[in-house]
Amino acid sequence: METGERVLCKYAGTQLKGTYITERNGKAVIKLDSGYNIGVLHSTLEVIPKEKPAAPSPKKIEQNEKLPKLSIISTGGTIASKIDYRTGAVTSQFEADDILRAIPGLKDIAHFNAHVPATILSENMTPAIWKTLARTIFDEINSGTEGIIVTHGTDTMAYSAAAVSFMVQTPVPIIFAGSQRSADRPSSDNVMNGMCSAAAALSDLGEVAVVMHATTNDDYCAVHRGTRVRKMHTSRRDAFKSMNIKPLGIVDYPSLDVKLEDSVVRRGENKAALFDNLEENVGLLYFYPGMKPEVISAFSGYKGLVIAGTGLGHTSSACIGAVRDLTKAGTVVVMTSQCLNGRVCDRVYDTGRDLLDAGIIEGEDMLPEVAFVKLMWVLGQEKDTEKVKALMKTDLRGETGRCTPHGL
Amino acid sequence: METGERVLCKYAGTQLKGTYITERNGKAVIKLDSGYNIGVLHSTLEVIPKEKPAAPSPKKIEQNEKLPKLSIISTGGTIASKIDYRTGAVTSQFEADDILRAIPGLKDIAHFNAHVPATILSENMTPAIWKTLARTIFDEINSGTEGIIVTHGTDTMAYSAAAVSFMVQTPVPIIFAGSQRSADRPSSDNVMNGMCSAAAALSDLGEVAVVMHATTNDDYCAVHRGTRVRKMHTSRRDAFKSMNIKPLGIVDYPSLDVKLEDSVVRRGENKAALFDNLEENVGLLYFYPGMKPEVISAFSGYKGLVIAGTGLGHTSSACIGAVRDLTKAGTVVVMTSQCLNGRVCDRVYDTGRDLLDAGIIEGEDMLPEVAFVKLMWVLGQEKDTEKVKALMKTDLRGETGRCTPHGL
Amino acid sequence: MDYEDIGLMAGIEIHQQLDTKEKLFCRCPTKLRDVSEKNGEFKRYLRATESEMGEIDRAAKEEMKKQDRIYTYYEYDTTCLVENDEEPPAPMNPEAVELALTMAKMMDMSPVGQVHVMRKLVIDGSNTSGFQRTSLVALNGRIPCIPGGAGIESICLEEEAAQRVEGDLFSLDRLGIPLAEITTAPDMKTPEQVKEVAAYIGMLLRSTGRVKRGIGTIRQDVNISIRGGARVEIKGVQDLNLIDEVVRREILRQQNLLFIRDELIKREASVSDEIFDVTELFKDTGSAILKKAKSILAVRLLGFNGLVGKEIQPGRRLGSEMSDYAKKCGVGGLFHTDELPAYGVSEEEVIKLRGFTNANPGDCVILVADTKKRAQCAIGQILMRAEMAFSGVPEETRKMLEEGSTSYMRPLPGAARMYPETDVLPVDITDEYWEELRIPELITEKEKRFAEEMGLDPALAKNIAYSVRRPLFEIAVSKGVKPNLAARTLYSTLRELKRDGVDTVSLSDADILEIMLAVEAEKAAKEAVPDLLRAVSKGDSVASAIEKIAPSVSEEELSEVVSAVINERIDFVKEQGMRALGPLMGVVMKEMRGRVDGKVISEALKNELKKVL
Amino acid sequence: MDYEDIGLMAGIEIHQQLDTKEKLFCRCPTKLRDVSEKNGEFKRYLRATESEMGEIDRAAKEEMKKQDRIYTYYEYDTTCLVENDEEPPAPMNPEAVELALTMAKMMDMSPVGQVHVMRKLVIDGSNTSGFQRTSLVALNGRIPCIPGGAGIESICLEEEAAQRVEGDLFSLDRLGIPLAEITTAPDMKTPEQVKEVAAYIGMLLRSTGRVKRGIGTIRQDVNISIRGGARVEIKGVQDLNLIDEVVRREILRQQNLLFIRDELIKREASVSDEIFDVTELFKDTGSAILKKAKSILAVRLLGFNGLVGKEIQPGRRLGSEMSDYAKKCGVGGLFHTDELPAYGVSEEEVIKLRGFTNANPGDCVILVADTKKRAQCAIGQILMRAEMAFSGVPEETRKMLEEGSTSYMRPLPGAARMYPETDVLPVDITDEYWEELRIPELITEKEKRFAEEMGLDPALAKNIAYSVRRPLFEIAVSKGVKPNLAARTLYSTLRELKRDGVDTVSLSDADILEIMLAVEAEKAAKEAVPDLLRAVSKGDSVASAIEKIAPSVSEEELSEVVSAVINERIDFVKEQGMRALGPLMGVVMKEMRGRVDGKVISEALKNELKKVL
Repeated sequence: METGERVLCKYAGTQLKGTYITERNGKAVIKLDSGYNIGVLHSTLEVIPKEKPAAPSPKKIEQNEKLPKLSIISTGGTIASKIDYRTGAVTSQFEADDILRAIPGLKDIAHFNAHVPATILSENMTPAIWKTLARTIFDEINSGTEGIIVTHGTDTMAYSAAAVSFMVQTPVPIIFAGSQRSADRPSSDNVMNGMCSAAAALSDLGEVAVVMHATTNDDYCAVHRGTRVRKMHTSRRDAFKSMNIKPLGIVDYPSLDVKLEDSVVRRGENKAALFDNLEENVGLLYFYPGMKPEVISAFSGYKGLVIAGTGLGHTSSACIGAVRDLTKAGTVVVMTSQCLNGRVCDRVYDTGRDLLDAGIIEGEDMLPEVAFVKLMWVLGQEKDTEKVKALMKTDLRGETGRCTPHGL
Repeated sequence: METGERVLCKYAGTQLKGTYITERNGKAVIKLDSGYNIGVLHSTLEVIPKEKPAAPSPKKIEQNEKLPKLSIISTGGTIASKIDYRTGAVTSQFEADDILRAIPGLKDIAHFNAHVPATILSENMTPAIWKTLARTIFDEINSGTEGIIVTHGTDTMAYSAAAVSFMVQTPVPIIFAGSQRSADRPSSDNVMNGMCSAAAALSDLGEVAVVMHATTNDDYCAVHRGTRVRKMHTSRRDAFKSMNIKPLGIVDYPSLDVKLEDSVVRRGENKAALFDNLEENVGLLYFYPGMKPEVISAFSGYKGLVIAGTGLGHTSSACIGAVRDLTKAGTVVVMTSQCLNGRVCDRVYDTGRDLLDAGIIEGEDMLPEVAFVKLMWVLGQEKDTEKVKALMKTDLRGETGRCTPHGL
Repeated sequence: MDYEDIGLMAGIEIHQQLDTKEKLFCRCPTKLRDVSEKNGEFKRYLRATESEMGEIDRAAKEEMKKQDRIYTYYEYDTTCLVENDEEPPAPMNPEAVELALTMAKMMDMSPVGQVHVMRKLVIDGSNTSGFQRTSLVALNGRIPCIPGGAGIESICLEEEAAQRVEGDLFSLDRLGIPLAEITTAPDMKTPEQVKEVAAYIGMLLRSTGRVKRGIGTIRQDVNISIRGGARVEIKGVQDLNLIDEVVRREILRQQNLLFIRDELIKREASVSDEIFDVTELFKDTGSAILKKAKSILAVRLLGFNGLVGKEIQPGRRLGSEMSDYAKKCGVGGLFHTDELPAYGVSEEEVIKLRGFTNANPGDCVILVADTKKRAQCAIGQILMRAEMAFSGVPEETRKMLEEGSTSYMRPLPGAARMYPETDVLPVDITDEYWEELRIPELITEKEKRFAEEMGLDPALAKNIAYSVRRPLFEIAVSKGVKPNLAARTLYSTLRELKRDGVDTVSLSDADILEIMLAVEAEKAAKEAVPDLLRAVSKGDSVASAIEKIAPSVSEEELSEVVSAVINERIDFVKEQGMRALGPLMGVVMKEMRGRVDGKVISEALKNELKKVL
Repeated sequence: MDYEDIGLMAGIEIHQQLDTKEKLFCRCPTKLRDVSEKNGEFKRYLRATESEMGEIDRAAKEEMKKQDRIYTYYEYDTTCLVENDEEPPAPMNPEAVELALTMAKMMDMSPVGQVHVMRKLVIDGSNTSGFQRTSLVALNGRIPCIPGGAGIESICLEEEAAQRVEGDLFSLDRLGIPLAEITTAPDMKTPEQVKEVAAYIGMLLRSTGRVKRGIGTIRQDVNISIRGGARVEIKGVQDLNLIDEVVRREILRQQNLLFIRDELIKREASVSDEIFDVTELFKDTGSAILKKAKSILAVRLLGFNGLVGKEIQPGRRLGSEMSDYAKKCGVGGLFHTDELPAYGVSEEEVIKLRGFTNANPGDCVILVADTKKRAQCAIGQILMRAEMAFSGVPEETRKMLEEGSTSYMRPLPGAARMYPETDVLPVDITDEYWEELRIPELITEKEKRFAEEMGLDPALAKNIAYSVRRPLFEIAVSKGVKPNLAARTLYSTLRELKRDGVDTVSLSDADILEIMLAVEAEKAAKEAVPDLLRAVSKGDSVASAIEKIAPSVSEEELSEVVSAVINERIDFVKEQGMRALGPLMGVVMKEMRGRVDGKVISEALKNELKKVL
């Protein structure tokens, strides 16, 4: 039986009309005409011939060419999710155009050009897709777009925003947006996030940013720098938080007023440039008490490794030998902290000094994930180890600051 | 030359008297009589015989036996740190008694019994030391103490608090305390944290908790449940935060008033019991985009592995095979989220369902670090895989909740 | 009225809150809180989404007319991120599934092989997600309460919605409490049968002993149609005693709408879609509403004169129906010439209006006053409803008003508002599971058994059988409490204490049981039960209450008291002999203040009297 | 006074803020903010800690007497977690190290081989950490300004403390600005020499062009002792003109204290440690302070009568010294019988007090009023200071008062308050590094060069050499601006504009330079410079200012103007001949409003006149 076929279900002494949906755990799932799905034995079903309804054909979205031009680049994610009938779960299979259907308000504020370089669940994001994404964005910038919205699953959105931050030098806003509650529910955050992203993409910003709910209310979105943002909750709307800096600004909803901090990079400050080389042979390792040195040695042969150490950036003394072996063999090892907030400082305690001696680079106040992406990128740009070290400690895209601000 | 020897430094046309401290980068470090240290060539120094001053012998601390009895168990850490002359850095070499000297107020609120099962920098904490620590604590409880203060380095304090939470069932408060700013500075947080810990250890609490600054001010400490706390800043005083629940209470400073939430386990609710078996062959793995399956396979042979996945608890699809191989071979794999806040739910997306199918256990709303410690402990108690799985999903020490509270 | 003649068909839907420990899709308790106990709040918008089939439900579309309503939700210490729509739902509560299936089995239904949770679009704000989770768990049963029995089409297990505090403000404590929705076939042929079926199902549900009790915990919806009319669903009939009246009034309404239809056709009436801006006309009006309005629009219903104002149900006219439709746009209502001049609108203004709009005397003119945007929306709704009048009765969901009349809520929802809840895995109902489900005894059977087997007075038997404390009654009896003591304590005594202002709700089953067992163990006299309950309700433990109020009395003590009482009245005793027993009983009873059972005192008195006489 | 005779030895310490881009131990700018710009605050306690040698410093101990003071700190957008004592310090700012070593080299000092950063205990709240980070960078130099020269003992590189706003409230913007501390040997023999050395060092530091300027950016401490006296350090002499007076007054103070010492010994005076609670005695007193005090304590200084009230310095008595010591306990001050009756205390009360305390006429009674705890603490301090009077002059750190007298701050700190800053790695100073350090030209040399080589007027040469804009002057000259134009613009013109209320601070070096270069390129007349500066200070760009005020004038245009002026006055011209040049100059200049240089006009006029005549 095929999905969408009309069926008659003879069961429990009644005859129920419905539509065949899928098979699940050995049962046939049918949607009754009352709207309910039930799972029944296949043997209870009879196909009703010729009653298969035509799938409603969605109307083409009319766009207003007089409005400013924005680009929507879709990689998948729940801002544009649909149900997968195989597992019954939500997957990302929309085309970017469908976002305009899901968020009708968008077409009143801009004229959109859409690209779909990938349709993946964001946990399947890879450096290879980052390259494609970066190139797509770069081409759009060159074609004269006012701003870019990248729709992206929230799982790895922060990693991708960091990757694009390094790979694309941009004169226009590149806004990552997603939704924590899928687009198939009336309460989805996709509408507000989408509208606020468009407002941010038209704003005076000249950076890569993530624009998502700032609170659990539908009141305003925060604009987070792509190299300073982290998903800090599995499911809440306000999961994304700026780490170690204040957000770059906010977008009020529904007014869509954009307020940016004085310190942000402005539209047009940078010229467009693409640096899409990445060294993919880089790892990220989370230290834990009792870790065996072999866990570190498993990364031998890697070009780079970021360690999320404890506190100011430590591993156990027992692991330092393995770290030294890695650096001696040419792996660039960067130390960050699993505290996530604050700055690594390996000059204060014995272990830190020993780690410095073993060749690690202090990752300053970079997030482990951002240091990981940056290391891929730096190793993709530069082969000389000393230059790599210097670049890792230099602020390139706002990913690290010379001072750690108080009061966050 | 020995540390403490009196020397005459002939340099720059003058003769400076001082005390020899150590050697550093090929130079002799001397403390001039003005108090300044300088590094000079060894050749400029002459020993002044017989002028070596006797090290001042610290007075013995007098304790008031009429006050309630508390136990201080020291493992090291900056609440009791001293300078290491070898590297010039701060190390933990105090004995527990020195804490009473560092925090004179303590002796006015209790009569202390001190134990020093370890003097380590906390990044060197191991499961083996946890066992010793748990036994020491258990013995103290049996000897009738009113409460326990464990002084601990902040790097791995949360891990240790979780470990002791599982290993020791306690009728009295077991309070972990440390300091983020070392005891050798007038601004150290050790005094306030120490005093508040003592107040918490005398309170009506019947749980393992971490008591540290709640804000950057010297105004009050938060009481965090040992299985719900995480170090969230490398260096700030208020680095420790309760995750996914509110703190158990606060201790006001300097009044030392303790306010506990209604929901806390009370003093005497549980009987003392020791469960000090730990399966040490357990790992913790942080997933990242583009992770090679081999990184997961490196844990084959482990009894348990906790993965900190993305979002609701995901790895890339490419990694699922490696996870399946591990579970088939008998490794218990628990999924947690690198978001840290919120609950893992692998029923929503395809990848999650595939991971469930590959045999992972959802770690609910447990912190990755806590799940890691709990898995060690559960595997130490129980060999049957189904029972291990059930225990991992059951709330044993407040480490997971059936509902995720709003408003944190 | 000959209901068969008019072709009455009626069915009901019963929504019953289940008394489970936890909610249906999270692990929060199913406890209600007072609004003053809220400990947080948040605000959200809701938007209709397309179903899996690519359509937007018509009911949802209607709600969307009130654009950009922001809903506020109160949070409590008993609610969590699932109610907040900030966390995926937990698996369906097995306790609720088991209870719903038990109900199904009691009604002779067949379970579905695999229960799928659906999302039913509800964007009136009562669900934070914008949908209600619901699942069809069993099909096709029958109950025997009316001649020929009534078919039970389905039982669904749903989550309860958030409680509306006021306007667009909701309380999250109720959201997610499991709800059984039982839908009958349209088998009822008279208003009285509707009432009987509703009462029977209510009894049946309560027989499980695991449903919520009290106001709002059970709600009936009624589906009614007559020949030539249409299916209309009336929501939220909470009072069983009104249900037949509701049916009668709906019959009346449908008959009147059919009459209007026929009249309109006869008159060759029609609806003019020409819209007149008449704001200027009313700039000096005596009507406050019209005077302050930014925009007043008018339309003509040609040939409708007199029909818009015609009563179709007590207190309801065709105009009221149109007004209900118009209100969906946020306006306060409408004026029509059938009711004017009135409400401050003068005769002269009506004439001017009719002149301005070119209305004939047979036409009715309708006015709407509000902002231009809202008034335009409302006019559209009014024209739509006016057109519907030509086909008689629209299919609608309606809301019961106080006396049993109804007002329009929204169109009947279609299948398009249902789509799968993908966050919850389906639950397989195996044959073994179904077989093992135990059917509880019906309350009606219990009532009989309590009277016949336990010897309770029939009225008391009925009362205790229907009582909330009935499960406790059965436990108490099984533990050796005499049925009469148990029934009187749990029904009569508690009732009286409550009437006296005692906080009987705070009395736990365990405490009440302990008191009754103490009586049976002769540690307290049954006369002391009210005082004991009173003390415990104030926070005493049972043991301390017994100690204070009814300390066990030694035989010695009792005989001392008895002797004293007799000796003080020795002349009377000598005079009356054993007849003194009665009067003396009262004196001793008072002296012992319930500490000793009456029978024991009587025995002791008898013995002592015998000695003395 | 014969200073040699009294054995005067004086040295100074100079604290100079360095004008580096970033702070010494973090990367924040060295900018000061207004208190109103604070964007956060926090509160902390500080406690004295033991040094690495196991001692607590005596100065720190004294501060600890004011127990549990909570300090408040204001944060700014220019401060970070390092100032908050919430993050380990960054490595020492290499720019600051280089600058301090340059200063050392200018004073012919030797650098230390390895610079170690120390923590110097300071728990008065001015350092969030409770210590000031300081490092000894060079030793043993000499400067030539007084006969025989003055030895420079050391130069330390320190972090500046937080600025006290008021009480225990501090502003974090200043904390961490690099500070060079230059300590001379006690080589100065007269007050005037002290002033000369201080002035010379100030000049030397400013010669680097990289030190902060303005109020509070340089502070002098003076160390003074006379024979028989003791070493006293006077802090915070900000006005160089007062420094000799401070020295003179300290000499006077030490002489008077020695006199008191001798007198006490002669009188066989002593200090009684018996403390009297005299609170009751003053319950009806006319002194508001005493009346409201919870506790009033008294002690007797036997044989001190008259000496406590003796003036030892203008405005200061021995009693003032005791009062300073007492204030460390938080009390407001003290009363002593040498000054009573007064301040509302009556003659009668003094008699009662003397009676109550059994004081002899030769004794002095001291009163302290406050809480009991504070008063007791204060009495202890007073007794301690009274005992010190028997040995003359205590070693102290003192604070300068407005006119040059001083008050007690704390004991001289010892070595115990120094311990290593373990969070900062030592810095090796290699021979190569030292060799390569370039010594800047001294301002005195510049002054000479500007006058002699550049031909500036000597006064202007001096002014510009000492001016903040001197580096710009040198740059301008090197870029071709004539020294005279540059000097007048940068010194005289800016000064005048400032006097006229122009915001000269907002004028950037680049803009001023651009204007001067425009004059040299004859794009603007030098007469237009003030107007141009004025315009730019208001926000105009230099280009647009020139365009508006001094658009370049073509020769043609000029000659037209000149011709017109001459033709209008042709009679006068004919009459006066070339003598008309002077008067006509003024007219043309006015016409051209600074758009053309005077010389050019003069030339053009001459030519035109010649033609006409």
